[in-house]
Amino acid sequence: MTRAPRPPRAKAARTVSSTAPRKSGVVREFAPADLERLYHYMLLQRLAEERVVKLYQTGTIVGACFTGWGHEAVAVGAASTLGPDDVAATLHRDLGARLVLGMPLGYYFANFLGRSGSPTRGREGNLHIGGLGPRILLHTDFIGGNVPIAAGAALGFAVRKEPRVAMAFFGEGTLATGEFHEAANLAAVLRLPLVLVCWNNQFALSTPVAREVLGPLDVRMAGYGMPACSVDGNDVLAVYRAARDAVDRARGGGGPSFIEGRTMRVRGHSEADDAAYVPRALIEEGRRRDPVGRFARHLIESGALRAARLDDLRAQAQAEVDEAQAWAEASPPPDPAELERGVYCEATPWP
Amino acid sequence: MTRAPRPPRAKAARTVSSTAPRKSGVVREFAPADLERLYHYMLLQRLAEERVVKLYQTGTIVGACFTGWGHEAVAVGAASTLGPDDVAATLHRDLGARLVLGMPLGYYFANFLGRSGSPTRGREGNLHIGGLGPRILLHTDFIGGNVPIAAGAALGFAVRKEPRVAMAFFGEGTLATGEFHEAANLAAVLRLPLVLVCWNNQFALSTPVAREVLGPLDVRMAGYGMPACSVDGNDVLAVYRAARDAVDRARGGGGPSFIEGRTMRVRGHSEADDAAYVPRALIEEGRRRDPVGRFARHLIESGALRAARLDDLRAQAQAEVDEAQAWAEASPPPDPAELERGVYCEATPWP
Amino acid sequence: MAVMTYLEAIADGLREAMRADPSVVVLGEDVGVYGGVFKLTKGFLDEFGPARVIDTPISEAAIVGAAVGAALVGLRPVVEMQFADFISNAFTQMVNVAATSAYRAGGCVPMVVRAPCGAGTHGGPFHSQSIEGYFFHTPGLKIVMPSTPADAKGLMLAAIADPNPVLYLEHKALYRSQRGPVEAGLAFEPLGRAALRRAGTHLTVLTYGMMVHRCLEAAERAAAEGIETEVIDLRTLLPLDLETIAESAARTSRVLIVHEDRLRGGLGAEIAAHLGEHLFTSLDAPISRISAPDTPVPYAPPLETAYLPSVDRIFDGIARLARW
Amino acid sequence: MAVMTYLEAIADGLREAMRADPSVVVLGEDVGVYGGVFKLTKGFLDEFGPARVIDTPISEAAIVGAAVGAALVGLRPVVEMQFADFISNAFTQMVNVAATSAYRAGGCVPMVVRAPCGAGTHGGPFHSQSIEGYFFHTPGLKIVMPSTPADAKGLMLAAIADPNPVLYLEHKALYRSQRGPVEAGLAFEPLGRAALRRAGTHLTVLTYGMMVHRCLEAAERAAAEGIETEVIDLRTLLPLDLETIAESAARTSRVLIVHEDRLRGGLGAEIAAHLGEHLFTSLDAPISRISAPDTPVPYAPPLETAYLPSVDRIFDGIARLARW
Ligand SMILES: Cc1ncc(C[n+]2csc(CCOP(=O)(O)OP(=O)(O)O)c2C)c(N)n1
Ligand SMILES: Cc1ncc(C[n+]2csc(CCOP(=O)(O)OP(=O)(O)O)c2C)c(N)n1
Ligand SMILES: [Mg+2]
Ligand SMILES: [Mg+2]
Repeated sequence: MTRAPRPPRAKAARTVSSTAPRKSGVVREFAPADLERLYHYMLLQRLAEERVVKLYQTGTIVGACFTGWGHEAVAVGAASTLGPDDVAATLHRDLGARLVLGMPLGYYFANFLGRSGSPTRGREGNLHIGGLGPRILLHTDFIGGNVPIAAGAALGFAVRKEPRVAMAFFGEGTLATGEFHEAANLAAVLRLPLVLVCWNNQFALSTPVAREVLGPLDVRMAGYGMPACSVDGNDVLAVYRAARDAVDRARGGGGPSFIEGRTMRVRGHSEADDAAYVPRALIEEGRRRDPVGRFARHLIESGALRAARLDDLRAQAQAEVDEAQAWAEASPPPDPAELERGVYCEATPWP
Repeated sequence: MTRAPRPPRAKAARTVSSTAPRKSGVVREFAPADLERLYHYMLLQRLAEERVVKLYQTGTIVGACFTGWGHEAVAVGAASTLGPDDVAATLHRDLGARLVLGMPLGYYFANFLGRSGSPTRGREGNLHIGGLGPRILLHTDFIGGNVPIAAGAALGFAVRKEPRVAMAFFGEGTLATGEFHEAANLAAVLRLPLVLVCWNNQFALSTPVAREVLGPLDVRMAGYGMPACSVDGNDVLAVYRAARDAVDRARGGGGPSFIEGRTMRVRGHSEADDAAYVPRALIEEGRRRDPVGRFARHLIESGALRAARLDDLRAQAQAEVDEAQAWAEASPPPDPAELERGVYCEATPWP
Repeated sequence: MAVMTYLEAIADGLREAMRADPSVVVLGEDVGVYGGVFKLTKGFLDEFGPARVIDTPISEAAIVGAAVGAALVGLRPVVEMQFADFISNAFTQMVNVAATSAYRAGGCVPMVVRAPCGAGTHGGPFHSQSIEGYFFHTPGLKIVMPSTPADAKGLMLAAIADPNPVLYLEHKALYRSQRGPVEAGLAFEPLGRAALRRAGTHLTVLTYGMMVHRCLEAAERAAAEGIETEVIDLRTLLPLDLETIAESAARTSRVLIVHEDRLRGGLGAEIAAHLGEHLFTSLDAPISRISAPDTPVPYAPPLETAYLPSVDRIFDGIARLARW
Repeated sequence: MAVMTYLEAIADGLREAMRADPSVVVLGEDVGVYGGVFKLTKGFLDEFGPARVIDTPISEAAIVGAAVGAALVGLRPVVEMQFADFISNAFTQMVNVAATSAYRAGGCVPMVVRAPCGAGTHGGPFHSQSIEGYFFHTPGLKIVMPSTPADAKGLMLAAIADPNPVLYLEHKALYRSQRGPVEAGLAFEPLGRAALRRAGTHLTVLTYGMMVHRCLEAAERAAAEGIETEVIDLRTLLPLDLETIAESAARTSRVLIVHEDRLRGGLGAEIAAHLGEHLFTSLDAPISRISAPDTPVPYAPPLETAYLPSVDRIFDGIARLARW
């Protein structure tokens, strides 16, 4: 398989001097660099998706276009608790998680643009990137289908007695699927080091959560025999704390956990969907609770960051987006001669 | 499709004079005839299965041989709460339920013996009889697969606004399956008139319940957003009461319910399994709690029935078994010329 | 006669059936409030109400299984798979439960599963598949795939009328690209009959779905070179109209099979094997097949274009065979 | 060389692989404490421990999906389906996830799914199926089906060694009926190579699985009548050894394909279509197929016997073809 050179990696924001005016609990709990890193990735997801939406609206991107608007806190907060050897099975609203796990932003654009530089070499579209080396597991479009895969990775760690954790991301509608159920149950019974991270954005396409599953998600999942909690999914620190506990528990042999991050899908299911079926009030309220802006305000009010620094971070993220897009656009479209290559893996000698 | 004549129907025991020596609550709650009917079907399942085991051991029956030893109270108690227009999706331990719903006992023997007289015309084996006209839904061997079918029947009743109920029978291991989960969840979300009856016999083949699903089954199922309870599955009246409430609720538009009947699989998974993996103590304790003998004792002690009457009932059931077996043995094996017939249903004019 | 798109014609057939019989219901993900991801059931909820236009959770296995149960108690459910690809989640209920009901227990399961399939819309590997190859092997199922608006409506009505489970394949790329006259009312198009789309004497092209249109275009080009191509639209893929197929093949003595689905184990294999065995002495050239390659469906336009059998490839196949 | 049953040979291959590499693990329903419903993994739990011999809940989709995930992080999982029939519950993970991994993302998924299949044991419609027809159409999968103990072991080792998902079909009726010599140690039998079971000049019989033995018996009978039949055991069903197949077919110019699976859309269709197209001029008779009918597998002995291709039917097919 021919592979294009790797694009520039997302830059983790450099540490700031922690001589901020006022100090608060947050600053004591988190190093400023960590807070910046969280904000950086949330912002990067937001700005990258804004760019992709533009490219979709202008017809440069074909097919489907999904964004994770409002899901940045769940994606970044949860993924940031993973260690260097941990893995995650991501889905369609968690770009930030992939970036935290080291996916070069250029891959994101290259995949949307169907360029050979993407890890899928143009064979997959939009956000459906996966199998990114060791940390991001194979993607599957089948809602619920990525959870058995994450459970299997966790099983692999358990078999090898490695202190590693697998995390799976998905939405609330996923709880209705048989594959999610079987995998969550399997993980509970086998006490696998798995963390289930659910963004509850209130809708599964046009279907409100109450038409997908009844009752509180955390209560339902506790019934599987695993610790389950529900947090404000627009509060990146709340998500971080819940995920940290779950990851620690998994790593310590305590088995799987479930985390619901309550949020709102503030755009259509995809960019082709005007979400006319969603009460405007819900969307406006969701916008007001926008996790990115909210975290920015929180960082300033808590004295963790100066406003000027936020502007630097935005400029830096914007530059990364430009650079990533440019890298992707410079990557050639796949060669049709490649069409039938790589259906099978080439044999590696065993044992 | 050529069909053999219908075999004799299981005789519901005739009413007894209720001038029993002592009276108790049970006698006040249930008419003697109803108590006799419950006992009759439980005994009929037991005696019929004893006969089939003999036929299997002597090689007259080929393939697999399953029995519902210890599951008679769940099968008969739950099915007896169904009205004349209600339906059930049965499985492999609930012969008594099929008998209550009107399946001629001859079909049971004919199916085990692979005779043309069975509704499956020898195409299915052992207990895998289904699609018995209106009341017993199509059988499927796929564990969990009968629950979507039952949910669909319930959906049909809801669409038609008919006051009918669908019941599904299954074991505790079934709760691990994706099909069970999707169907139970669908029924909860759509508030379908479905009653889920689970016999928890502690093992799924060799797998103990704790290796199939964690935690109390009723708590887990309550998480689906449906009323769920757990009763002594060896106490036919306890099962009956729980099922009656669930059936009434379903018929009244209250949606689905889940009932766990706690029991024990006192034989191997199939007759080919010596169940060496099951602690003997569990089996002996299960035998002591045998629902059939226990109900007989209860009927006498409560003054509902005289011992002599029990002997009559046993003799009558034994005669029904002999008659049913004879009927089945008189039914010819299927004609190989039939092999390719009936793959499709013949067209019925529509609309 | 009204002129409709392929999508409108499917909806029209479904609507007519629901008007004719209250036991016809629609169920699937986002079919109600949203009207389906392709808006095919738009307005159905208003006309027929939530009891007959049923939004379900994301549960393909339970949706198809529930349709089986509903059919067993007298409904005629029409299930929508949001995309054909996702039907793999319901494989057990399709091939092992619904399809075997009649044979095992004599129980009729009149149900239709609509599956929006096919490539050409940049959907990538899981929103572009042709799935007939997975179901063609199953006894007890019927499979239809219309290529024109008139057939789309007629076959939908016939599928609903049929007492067996019918997999109704609708090609997404035809939804709005195909327009044509459609009869009003209950205009049935019987199952099991192929349609002659173009008469010819030199060779027979057997095809279905989106490829019908590419084959007709290629046939026109061939005509310009003096090759008279007969083009047959299979329409019903299971059971196949072997009579019509064999009659044409015997007459032209040359057969080209064209389908969008992958080659290995595709429908073309069975048709070629069948004709090869039964028309051995009357064939003047090897039965040829043109199809997609044996790979998943790629997303990037250059790959997707190369993946789909093109008019050029079909024309070359026709020319080669005619000259053989 | 030790003499083993087909079942013992499969277990021996699996055991040798687990001894050679700690990343080989077994998972499935009742594979540990119980040793599997056919007792194939009996003793494995004691030798390799619960971390490598994993009893799972009844969850075929999650079991196969978990195997994919485990393979992605470096294990070589060997999944046991309790019966091949139940793999339909894992269809999505098999054909859409495991099989497409390499093509979509370059991710290797070295895993084996063992599927006890086939009729003849009075299992009825859901404990007797041949499933290769459903998976043969899938790019990215490999499929093997041994007919002898030596192949059973060798192909198991090769399947585990392969970096792709391999569906390993084991015929229940051969488990204890077939005995033969089996080499000790890591005696690989490479994938993708058919085996010549009997040399002949008048016609070629292509078959696999349990039918190999019936074909050999029929060939012996034919020999008594002066018909020299070549019998080829495909062994690997995907990818097919088209070279060996075509060489023999071209040499004998007559081909009979025999399989237990149903006719329509079975492997025979693809092989016949392929040979018919590429050997058109060198065939002296129509390529014929013998298989089970297009029905579910019935339970009652008289029906099940009529369902399975018999030695008589195969013999008649050989005779008819030889005289053609
Ligand atoms: C098995 C399956 N069925 C249906 C779909 C189509 N689909 C894609 S996303 C989606 C909604 C998912 O809802 P949720 O899990 O809540 O995630 P969200 O999109 O709301 O973030 C559906 C139905 C799919 N991808 N897979
Ligand atoms: C989908 C599926 N997987 C596996 C099997 C094999 N199998 C038949 S019964 C059984 C155990 C079922 O356990 P449970 O639901 O507790 O019912 P029980 O047999 O204990 O009454 C299994 C695994 C099956 N029939 N279907
Ligand atoms: Mg959602
Ligand atoms: Mg059990």
